[in-house]
Amino acid sequence: MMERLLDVKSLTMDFGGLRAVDQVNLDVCQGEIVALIGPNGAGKTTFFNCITGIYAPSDGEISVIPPGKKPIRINGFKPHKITQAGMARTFQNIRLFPNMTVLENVMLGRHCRTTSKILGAILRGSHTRREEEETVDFSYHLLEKMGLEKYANEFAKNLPYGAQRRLEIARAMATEPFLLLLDEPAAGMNPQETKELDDLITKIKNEEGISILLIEHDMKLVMNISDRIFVMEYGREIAKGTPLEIRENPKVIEAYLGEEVHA
Amino acid sequence: MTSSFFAEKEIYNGLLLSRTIILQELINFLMDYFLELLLGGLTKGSIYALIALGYTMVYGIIELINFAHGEIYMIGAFTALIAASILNMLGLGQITILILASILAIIYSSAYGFTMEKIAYKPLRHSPRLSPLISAIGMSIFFQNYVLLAQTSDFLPFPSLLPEFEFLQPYRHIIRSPEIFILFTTVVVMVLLTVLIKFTKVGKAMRATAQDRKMAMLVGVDVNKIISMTFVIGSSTAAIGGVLIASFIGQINFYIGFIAGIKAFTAAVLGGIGSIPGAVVGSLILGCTESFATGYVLSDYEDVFAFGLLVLILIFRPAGILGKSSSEKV
Amino acid sequence: MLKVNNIQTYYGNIQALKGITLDIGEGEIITLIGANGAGKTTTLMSICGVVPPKQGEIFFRGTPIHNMTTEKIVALGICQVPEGRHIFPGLTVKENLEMGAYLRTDHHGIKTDLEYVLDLFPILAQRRHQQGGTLSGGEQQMLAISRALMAKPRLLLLDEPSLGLAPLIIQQIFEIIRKINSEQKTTIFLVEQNANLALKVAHRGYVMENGTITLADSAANLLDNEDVKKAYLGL
Amino acid sequence: MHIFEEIKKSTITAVWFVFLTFPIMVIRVNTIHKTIEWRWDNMIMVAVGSFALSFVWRYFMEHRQAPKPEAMGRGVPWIQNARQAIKHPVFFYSAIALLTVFAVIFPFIFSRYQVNIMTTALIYVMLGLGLNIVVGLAGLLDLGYVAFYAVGAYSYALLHLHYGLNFWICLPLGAGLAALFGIILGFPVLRLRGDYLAIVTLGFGEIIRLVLENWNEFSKGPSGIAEIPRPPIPGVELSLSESSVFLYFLVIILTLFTVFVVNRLRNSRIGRAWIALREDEIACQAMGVNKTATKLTAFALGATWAGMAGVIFAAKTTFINPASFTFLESAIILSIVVLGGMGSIVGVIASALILILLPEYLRAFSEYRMLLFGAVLVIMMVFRPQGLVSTVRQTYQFKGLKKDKEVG
Amino acid sequence: GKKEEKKAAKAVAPPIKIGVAGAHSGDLASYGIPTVKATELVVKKKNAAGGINGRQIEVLVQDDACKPEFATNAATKLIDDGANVVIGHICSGATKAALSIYKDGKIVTMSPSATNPPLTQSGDYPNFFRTIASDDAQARMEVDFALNTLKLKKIAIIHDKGDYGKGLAEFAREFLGQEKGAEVVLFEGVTPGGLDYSAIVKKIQENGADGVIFGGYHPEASKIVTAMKKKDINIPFISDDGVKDETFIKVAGEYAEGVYATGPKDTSKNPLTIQAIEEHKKAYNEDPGAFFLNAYSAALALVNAIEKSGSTDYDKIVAALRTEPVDTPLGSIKFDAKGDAIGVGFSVYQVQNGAYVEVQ
Ligand SMILES: Nc1ncnc2c1ncn2[C@@H]1O[C@H](COP(=O)(O)OP(=O)(O)OP(=O)(O)O)[C@@H](O)[C@H]1O
Ligand SMILES: Nc1ncnc2c1ncn2[C@@H]1O[C@H](COP(=O)(O)OP(=O)(O)OP(=O)(O)O)[C@@H](O)[C@H]1O
Ligand SMILES: [Mg+2]
Ligand SMILES: [Mg+2]
Repeated sequence: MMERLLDVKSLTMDFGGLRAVDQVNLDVCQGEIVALIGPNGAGKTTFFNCITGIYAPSDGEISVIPPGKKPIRINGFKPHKITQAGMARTFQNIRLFPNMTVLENVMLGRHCRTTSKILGAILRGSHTRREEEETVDFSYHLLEKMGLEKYANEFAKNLPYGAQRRLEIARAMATEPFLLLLDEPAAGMNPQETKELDDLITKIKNEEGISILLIEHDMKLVMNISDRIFVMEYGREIAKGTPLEIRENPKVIEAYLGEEVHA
Repeated sequence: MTSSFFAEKEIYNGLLLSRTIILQELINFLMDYFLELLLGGLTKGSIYALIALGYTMVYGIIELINFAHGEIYMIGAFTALIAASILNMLGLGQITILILASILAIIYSSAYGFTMEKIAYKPLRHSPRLSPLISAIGMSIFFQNYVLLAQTSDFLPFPSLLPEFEFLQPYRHIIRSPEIFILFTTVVVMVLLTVLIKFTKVGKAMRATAQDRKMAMLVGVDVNKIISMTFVIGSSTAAIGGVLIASFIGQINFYIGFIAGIKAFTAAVLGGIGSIPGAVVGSLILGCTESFATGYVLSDYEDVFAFGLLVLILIFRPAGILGKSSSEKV
Repeated sequence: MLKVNNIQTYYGNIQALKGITLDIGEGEIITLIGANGAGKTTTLMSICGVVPPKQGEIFFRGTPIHNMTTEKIVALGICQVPEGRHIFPGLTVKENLEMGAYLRTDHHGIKTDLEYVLDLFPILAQRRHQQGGTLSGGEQQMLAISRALMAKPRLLLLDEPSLGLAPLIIQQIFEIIRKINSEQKTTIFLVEQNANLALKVAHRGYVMENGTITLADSAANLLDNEDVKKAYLGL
Repeated sequence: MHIFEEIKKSTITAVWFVFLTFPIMVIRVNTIHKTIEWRWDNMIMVAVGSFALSFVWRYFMEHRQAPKPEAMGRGVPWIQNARQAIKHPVFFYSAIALLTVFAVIFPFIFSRYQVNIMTTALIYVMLGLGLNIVVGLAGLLDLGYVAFYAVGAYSYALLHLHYGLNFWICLPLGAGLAALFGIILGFPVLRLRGDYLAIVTLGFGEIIRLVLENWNEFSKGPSGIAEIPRPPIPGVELSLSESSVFLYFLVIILTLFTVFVVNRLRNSRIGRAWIALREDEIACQAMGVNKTATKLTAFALGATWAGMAGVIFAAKTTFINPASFTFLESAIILSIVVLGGMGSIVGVIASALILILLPEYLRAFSEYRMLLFGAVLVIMMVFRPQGLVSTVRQTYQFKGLKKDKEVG
Repeated sequence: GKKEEKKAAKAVAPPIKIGVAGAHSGDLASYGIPTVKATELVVKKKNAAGGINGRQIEVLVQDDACKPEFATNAATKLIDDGANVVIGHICSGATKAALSIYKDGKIVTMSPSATNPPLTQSGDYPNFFRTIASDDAQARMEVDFALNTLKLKKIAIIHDKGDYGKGLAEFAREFLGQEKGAEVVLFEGVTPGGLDYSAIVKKIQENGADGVIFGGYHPEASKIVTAMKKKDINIPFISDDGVKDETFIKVAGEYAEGVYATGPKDTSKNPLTIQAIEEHKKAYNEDPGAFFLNAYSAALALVNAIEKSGSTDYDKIVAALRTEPVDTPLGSIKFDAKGDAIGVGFSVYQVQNGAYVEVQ
């Protein structure tokens, strides 16, 4: 049995009268790629927002279990605490720091893993200097891994769309998470680029040992890389299972996939 | 020395009667005080509101704290004063003067608002958010000194143009017709503006422009025209404010806009900036707070109370009383 | 219907379009495909006058539009579903749709069209009074497309309409594209990442690379083209 | 043909301005004496003036660096050619050397008035750089910055008055007290967004001023505190002009210190967090930055500099009253930051010098001084909307991890 | 030959420079600008008559917006520009800030409007003179009038929070505290420039005051008086020099009737006053503003002192100011050792039929 990293029990989120997420259970284990799919407006992004502390969920239990450590119940935690605990995310609508350079975007991801304070910044003692150097080093290597090193000193806003998506992933990885949440990473990419993304995600899982939970509408990608799939509709979980099972599930086909993929 | 009609007198008379009546009198008396403070506060509030409405409109569309809005109000008042003086020489009646002076004030304030937008804000459409703010501060300083130099630094008496209604005479120590007139105008202007923004096509175009200018262009909105129009409407309400307030207070100088402007801006934020009813509600609350702070606590600190209230309300309602906290979708 | 003649467009000093020439006939569906950053969005923005071309000409039904302001161009009957959706976040779904019909004056027609698009996307009907900004990504995309339909344009420019949509809805969108083209005779200019689908629905296509047009052919031929297959279809 | 067009445009402008200025410029009523004066000469002046100026305006409008159209979603690349030239070491160091020499000999070649206003301007440089942390870097619009300035000034005045503390002790104390106030204000209001924060800080600034004005027992109210000593040098008696020279050098040193600190902060872990918060609050939090703590540090640090500047201000004027700490003061400091180019150190220095020295040099125009000042603010913003100097972020090179710094 | 020589000598003689500093911009401009005009009128006349001992007079105008920091800059600027004497500043605060600089530069400074008592009474500023009574003198007079003539028992003291108004109000409170038989039922400040003072007026009534002493300027005074009358509160309203201004009567109109104000002894019939006002009307086509006569007198006093002492030497001017009386619109004045004007009698006025009439 693999170790669990994230355990969500009957998570519920209401917006006024609208129940966007309704008693959803979901878990992610070590070394897994789990996908969350479902029709538009099913509540997937909202689910992400709840478990990363951007919204305070109306009900439910969320725990993260850092590998080899005790579970932490993170309901009501501020986003930065959750990131510190080891869960990082990207956004459906890209949210980079547009007027910072690409490298700085990644360096910001290091914020919660570094410690130098104001006085350190002013005096720039040996500790701070070392830390800065390490930050630059780490960030640069990360950019290399993501194939972004040639943009290092560009402003983030001037990058092509696909590169921006990859930069968001790099920034999230800079926080050294054990679980990475990706919200529609392939949106706006053409089939060729999606293929590259496919390789990248697999590489992150295999080489960095980071588990992944992703939301995606590109079924080719999802079916290719995920170990397990959860399907949501109208806030509720309607199915879960391996890609094969999901592909055949009539409920999912009717609500989401349509005939084409099946055919 | 004519001694005033003392409240004590009533209490004294009450002593001759029974205790319960004393109590009754006391309550009446306190209520009377409360009521008068409340009415005073509402009047003051509606004065703020007339200026706050323009603030909120302009903010609503280009997210600019238009610091020069108070000056537009001041220019409206000056235009009205000049017009009224000339009309007065022609021997026109009071109502005619009021109407004509108001119209001229509206025309000129709008013209100033329009020109100001073209010169100081329009070239800054694509600039960082704070640049037009500084431009607005510059405009405010410019207009103050323009009027100071072209007219005078002194206070000038402003004729009381507002009509007095006969039937209100008996209650005149509580409320007078100018105050009713101001309250009434405020409400009417608010309703008109709300209808304009909420329900008309132009209003929808204004909101669309405010939220996404480029997309508004893409659905065919003439963004420049809409923004100019907003300035014209905002300036017109300021002009109406200028005429009413000046004739209520009875004096103007080049600096009145600045003081009133800051208060009106505070009121607009208190109510939720960008919201038309919010501007009025915020203004009324601000006016009443000041009035009660003076009446029950200490007038030295009336502004401290006003700003303190602002801080308190914003802590609990970060987008003002009627403002919608636009929860950003992530 | 639309003639784009050798336009060059800049962002500051950066040249995004290096002489683009296109033409779109009345009633056609034309698709423009290309890699990220090729300049597809910029082409659409140049046509609409949002980022006016520095050089070159654009004619819409014979009228030169390259020097016109956006709202005048839109008034001629061109409408765009922009990249990034650009929903008016504070307006309700219904108001967003009404903004789409901003330039129309036939109240009756607007009403029937409103019913029509809400019928197409039932989820929008459900969310009718919700603020546009709080919709989910896909819902916003549907709203953006519906808003453009409300304008009843002669020429509809679509920038990646399938972005962020569920597979079922994508199929539906392409059905709609075909339908309004055949029934309402709306000319359509479609920019898509999903080249496969786009080429299936289009009559003709252009391929764009680095700010220039590299290929122009019928959709069927492009689908068979080896280079296209390799670069854009992911085969 | 072209010229004809231009003339037509200018004529229309002139007619419009004649109409616009007609009641205010031409008619002057005096309701005290019921007199009305018609000044037709003003009308002619306006007509001629606006006709001529509209040519100038249009000329510069056409030639100004057109604000780059921002396409949807994505921004514009930054082109900084001139910067390359400035970066050139020979140029850079000789400029620095020249500046140093100039700064050192300045008080000895110019009159005391010049030294005094230069000192004032440098105080504003400090204020500008301090506010720059809050507004420019952290993106928090603070319209009540002058409150912290007041806290600093009154700390010195009152501590001296009641406890006889001297300048050198009060300098850090004043800065510390201001920081404390920054934190006190910061706690409740930092969850407010954008302009709501602005108005609350404005209110806070007013509250501080009103308290100083009303609470006589504490602050001596509107009549202010006089006879505040200038900075002493232990064991040396200074004449008035000597002590203004001394103050000048003191302020130079403190300004350099400020520049040093702000520069270091900007390119540090904290500085990056500030900028990121400004750029996208939600993403920043999601990347593990503690929003409250980070904003509070920005607020407190900004306030510290205001406090320090306040102490020096009190020592310089030797008299303070609440009239020096009005909203207009905050507005001017904010103008310094925005005009300088948000986040840019060199820009802030330049614009502080311009905005503070300008009204002084405009003294020659006496009553038109403030009119011109207002106009200059507008014009500078219109023609340099992004500020005098646009910031450039630090760039890094990775060969052997050597850093190549670039200061904007 | 000779004639030309004389001309040359005249041209060569350096002008005497009179600095004028005060608020000429910002909200307090209306208190500063009249001083500039007064000085210019005096100087123009004097120059037309051949100047002082054959030397022309030049006026240097410096704005301080009533802010201490600008005041110090204005002061150094004036000294740099070679001012021989200074008329100003307008506000007590700015004056205090600037005085040490003038003191250091040995420049005689004469304010037409800075009323803060320590300016003269502290003895710190031997170079300072003024042509206006200090706050305490006025407050004394108001209090005496209220107690002895009007026989008031419960007095509300209101001020405008400014250094002038509040200073005066503080003294009034102090003096009333020393007297028996009357109490201060209310002591509060109103926000200057406020839009509506009905609340404070209501409070005055609520506290049962039978009289009001107001420290401040006419804009606020007229608003308060108007609000009081509109609420039928007909109790005496006593105010100060800042209110004893034609504008007050014009602005408050019928509501001004019955208001008391202290001010320099009735000068309206003084031919110099009439003349000064005429000159102003002729030159500027309007009535003079606040502190005009004080400023006019200050200019006359300084010109006189320079003329009589025959030099621009600091000590000589000071001596002349103290010993040589001069006829001014305020009367024949000279200055005491502390710098206050002797001979400026003060009286209490009341508005009657639209004009100030001396009542005591
Ligand atoms: N802040 C909010 N206020 C009100 N309703 C909201 C809010 N955020 C989301 N919703 C609603 O909740 C539902 C779920 O939205 P969510 O963004 O989670 O969908 P999603 O599954 O991510 O869809 P998509 O695939 O289109 O991105 C949607 O119908 C949306 O309209
Ligand atoms: N606002 C801008 N400022 C500067 N450069 C820009 C801007 N917008 C786009 N660009 C650049 O112009 C080029 C064309 O961009 P465009 O957005 O038109 O590409 P696209 O084909 O639509 O790509 P995508 O598939 O990512 O939408 C790209 O190199 C891009 O980086
Ligand atoms: Mg989503
Ligand atoms: Mg694109």
